[in-house]
Amino acid sequence: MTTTPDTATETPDFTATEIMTVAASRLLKDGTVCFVGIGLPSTAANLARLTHAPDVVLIYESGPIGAKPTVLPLSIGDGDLALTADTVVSTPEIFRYWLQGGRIDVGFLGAAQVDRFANINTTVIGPYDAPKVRLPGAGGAPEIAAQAKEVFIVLKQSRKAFVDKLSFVTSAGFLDGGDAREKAGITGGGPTAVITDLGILTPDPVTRELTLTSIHPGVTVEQVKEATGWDLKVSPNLTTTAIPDAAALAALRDLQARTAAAHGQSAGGGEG
Amino acid sequence: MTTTPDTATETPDFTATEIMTVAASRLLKDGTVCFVGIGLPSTAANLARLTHAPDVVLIYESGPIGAKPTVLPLSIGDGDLALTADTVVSTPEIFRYWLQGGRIDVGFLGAAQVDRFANINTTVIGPYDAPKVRLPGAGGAPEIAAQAKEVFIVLKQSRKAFVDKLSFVTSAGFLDGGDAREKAGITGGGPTAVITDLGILTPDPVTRELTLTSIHPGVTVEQVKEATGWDLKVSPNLTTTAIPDAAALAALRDLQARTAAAHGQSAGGGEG
Amino acid sequence: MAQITPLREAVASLVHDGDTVALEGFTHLIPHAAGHEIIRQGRRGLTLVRMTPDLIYDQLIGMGCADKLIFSWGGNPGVGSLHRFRDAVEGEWPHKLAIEEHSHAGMANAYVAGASNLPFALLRGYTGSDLPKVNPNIRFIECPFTGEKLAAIPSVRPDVTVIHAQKADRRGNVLLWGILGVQKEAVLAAKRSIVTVEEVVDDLEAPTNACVLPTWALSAVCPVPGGAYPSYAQGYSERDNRFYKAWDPVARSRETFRDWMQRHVLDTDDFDGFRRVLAESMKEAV
Amino acid sequence: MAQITPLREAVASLVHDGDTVALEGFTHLIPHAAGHEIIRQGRRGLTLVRMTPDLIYDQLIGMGCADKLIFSWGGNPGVGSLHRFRDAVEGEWPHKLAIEEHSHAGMANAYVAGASNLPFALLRGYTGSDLPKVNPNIRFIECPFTGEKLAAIPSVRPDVTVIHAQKADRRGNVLLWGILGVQKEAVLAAKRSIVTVEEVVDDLEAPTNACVLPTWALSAVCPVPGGAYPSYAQGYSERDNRFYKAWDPVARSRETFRDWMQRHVLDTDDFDGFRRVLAESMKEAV
Repeated sequence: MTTTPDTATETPDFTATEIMTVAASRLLKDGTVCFVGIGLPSTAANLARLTHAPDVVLIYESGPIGAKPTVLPLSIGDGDLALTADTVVSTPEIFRYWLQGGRIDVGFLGAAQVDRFANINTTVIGPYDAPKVRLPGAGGAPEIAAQAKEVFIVLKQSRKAFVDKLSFVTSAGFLDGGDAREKAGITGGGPTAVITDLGILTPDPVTRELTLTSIHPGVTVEQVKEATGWDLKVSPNLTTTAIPDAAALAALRDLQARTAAAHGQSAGGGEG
Repeated sequence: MTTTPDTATETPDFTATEIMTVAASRLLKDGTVCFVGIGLPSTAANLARLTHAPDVVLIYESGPIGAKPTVLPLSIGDGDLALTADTVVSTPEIFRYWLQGGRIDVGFLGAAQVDRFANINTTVIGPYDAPKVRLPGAGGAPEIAAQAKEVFIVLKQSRKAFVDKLSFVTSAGFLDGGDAREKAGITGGGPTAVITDLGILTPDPVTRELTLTSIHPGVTVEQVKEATGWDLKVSPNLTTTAIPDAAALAALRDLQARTAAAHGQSAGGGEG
Repeated sequence: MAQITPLREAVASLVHDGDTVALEGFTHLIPHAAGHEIIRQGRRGLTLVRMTPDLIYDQLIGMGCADKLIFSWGGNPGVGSLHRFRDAVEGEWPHKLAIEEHSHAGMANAYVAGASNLPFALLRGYTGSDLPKVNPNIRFIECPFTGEKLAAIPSVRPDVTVIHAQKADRRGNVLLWGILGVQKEAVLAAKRSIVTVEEVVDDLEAPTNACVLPTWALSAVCPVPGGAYPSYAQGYSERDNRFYKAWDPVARSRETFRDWMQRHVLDTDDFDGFRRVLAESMKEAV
Repeated sequence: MAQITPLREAVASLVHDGDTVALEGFTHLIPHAAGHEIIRQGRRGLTLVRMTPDLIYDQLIGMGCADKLIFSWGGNPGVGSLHRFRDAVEGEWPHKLAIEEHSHAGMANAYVAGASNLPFALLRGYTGSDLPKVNPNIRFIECPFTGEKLAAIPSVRPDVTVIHAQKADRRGNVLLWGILGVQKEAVLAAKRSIVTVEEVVDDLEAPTNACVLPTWALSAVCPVPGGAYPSYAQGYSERDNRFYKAWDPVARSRETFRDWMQRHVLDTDDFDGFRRVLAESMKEAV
């Protein structure tokens, strides 16, 4: 899928996945300590590192701290992560001293499904005991979602993924909205952005309901609503997402080409 | 102080400290995993390693596992311990995975004072809040005493050290005797020998009261009783401690000479 | 002292029907060869434990070795689903698989607690998640000092843990490096342990603070060069991403899975045999 | 990001009167230079924390910097007593010193709990010991699964932790090796941290799984070559056992102690100055 840039200037074409990745990467500030999920989050985080945020610190749950992979890892424990890291600690240490220890600025997560309060399901579709679809499970997400100072979620937008009611809340967003998250005793700030291939959704400061606050160029509000399983609120101050600049796009494509050459395919998403 | 061997054969002279050290070292079987206190225990354990027990595994609380020091460490964290070890882990790991984990065969401890049930005081003499003598404190001993499969205690015998009633129980022996230790929920087997410069005391299998079961050559039972702050029980099967063989004595003296040359004195006892 | 012994003998003597078994590895150093040997020897009724069950667990489950799985993320890393795992949960094939499901933080802490001989692990975890609703082994306790609510889960204490590592020396001391995952904790949490290694050397040449498992803390060390394949061993081999991708269509149907397992695992004698037959079938596929 | 800064400035800005301060080290890498700087700057009302308070704590206590000590073993390793510590406890000189006393296992776990942002540490400990009778911060809780009784103590969460290490790179990443003690945990448990280092280098050349403290987890890195003296830094210096022995007679009397501290610490500008004056006074003694 290719969207057309909404300006008449000479900008390069880009795919919806590309603008999603670049938009997600832009949110990551230089010097941020980021706990990185595999797949789209890892792509966006490494793109940030290779462009505007050279001092972003990438932590993977398998143990690398300060990983600077030359290609995108296909799994959470690729050797390149270890070889380029400042140090590699055990997985228990990652979860105990670094995540639970309160040292993570941004938890960068993917998801199978989200709801309007940015709660995440990666466990089952259908009843837990007799699931229609058994998904991989929680992985590190419940504690990343709870303990990182803020959380970015990146996933493609569709009615199957953006659902009115999750079969299972694997990882907490804002639970039932309002101050439910704080009342549950969760200390991390929670999701501040859900970045999709259509736009960016951010939680309303009071109700904490995800609201469309930025729309990608060439996408209509109707398209976004159509791809959402609830009646999506749209910000009165809706902006248009900046188009990916040429340097970011080039960096992303280089990274993916290097990755494809190294792995024999473009990177998928998985732990393991 | 030199005791005279009780045989007329040609044996080398030896001091009371030497027979104590050699007798203590003999108790350590080859292949045993030993958590070593500094000072007398460390001397005895390293002597065992250099003589009859080359595969004894020495663990120090500062982190070295499988230390094979060429000279006696003056403190619990000497560099030689690290350089000769199979690996060096953190102090928390030593206490969590290795001691509490149930992997220690023998805890080898010194003590300031013991009582008849082999309870140990290294905290205070006099009231805790207004002590007559403030001793260094517990160190690793409470959990070594409780969690090692068995415990050897080595200290010089005197009325000041072998007291009827401890001011403070820092580390549990058999508490009030009988099955008090087990009833308190302590899982390790407890002290099986107290080795002194006069003899060897072992707990009665039922009452768990320390009983003189071996006396060093040239020492009288009266001398031992005189050096004990309670009415010391003497085993009807009292044996005489074997005199140190020439090889062990030579090894001990070599070790101490190397240590003196390296440290500029003979090794004292201390953590730190 | 660990016995240095062939893998077949180690599995025969140390892994029993009904055991709780953890074959750990975090992408890196996954003990595939040992998993195959458990399948070959036909173990049944196992409770399998692993943070990240992947292809070798898909195979163990699909071959009916396991009655229960304790885990926190089950997938084919970089590819997608574990079809045999899903079929066991969704379709009860080859039989019902009980699951006990945690988060990574929970599992990692449960291994640490096991290695520390504690009956339970204490963590800030699971808050707001539905996992405690479906897993009665996730409970909450109060801090005796602050009153804060904290999660408690039972320690993991496997009967046997199996890992793959880079090197052992001739006494059976083992060195691993790179991504360490929870392997050390999994070994120390277990009653018995098997470590397959790339090679046995005279001297480990380990850095001072390296991850070394002393021989006396292990049951068996088994030389199996390449025994992590298609996973990798840092310094020895690369992950074979083609295999992970090729596994997806094999595992999608019960029939292709059974045929593949028969040819590649049941009909081969050992991991070398598996690698030979696999090379043949990959050539056929091209 | 850690600031690479002179020790004097780091202590001035990061260590405040009334703070809870841990200067950790386990024989190896004891931050003596930083302790001297705290004395020079006249800090008061500190709660000092350390598993093994030794000479530098004797000095801090004798100079009246501390109101409280949390510890598990206080002595002059290889020599005997800490006379200033004893005088504070036995004689309330220079003023009363409150003590909170643990075992090493307790303290080590309390640092781990602090680094893990848990309010308390859970361990099998203190059973049969009188320590729980004199320390109300040792409590017991029940396992929610087995009913077993386990010890609970509050986490150690210092305001500032100070350690000495071998190397930092120019960004302030720190590498230490050899006997590690609880230094990593003590740093990660603290709100702020100061690391004195032997040298600042272009590249740490750290093994993959080495103990590295990333710059962004530290407050200040201060180059102080030999800053662990009379303790040692593996690969850089040897422990000066003579100093430990010489300390005993100095610390026995209040007068000799005060005079020594005046000449060697208060009247010197920094650790280099201390080393120079010490060399002079040792020459005099011969």
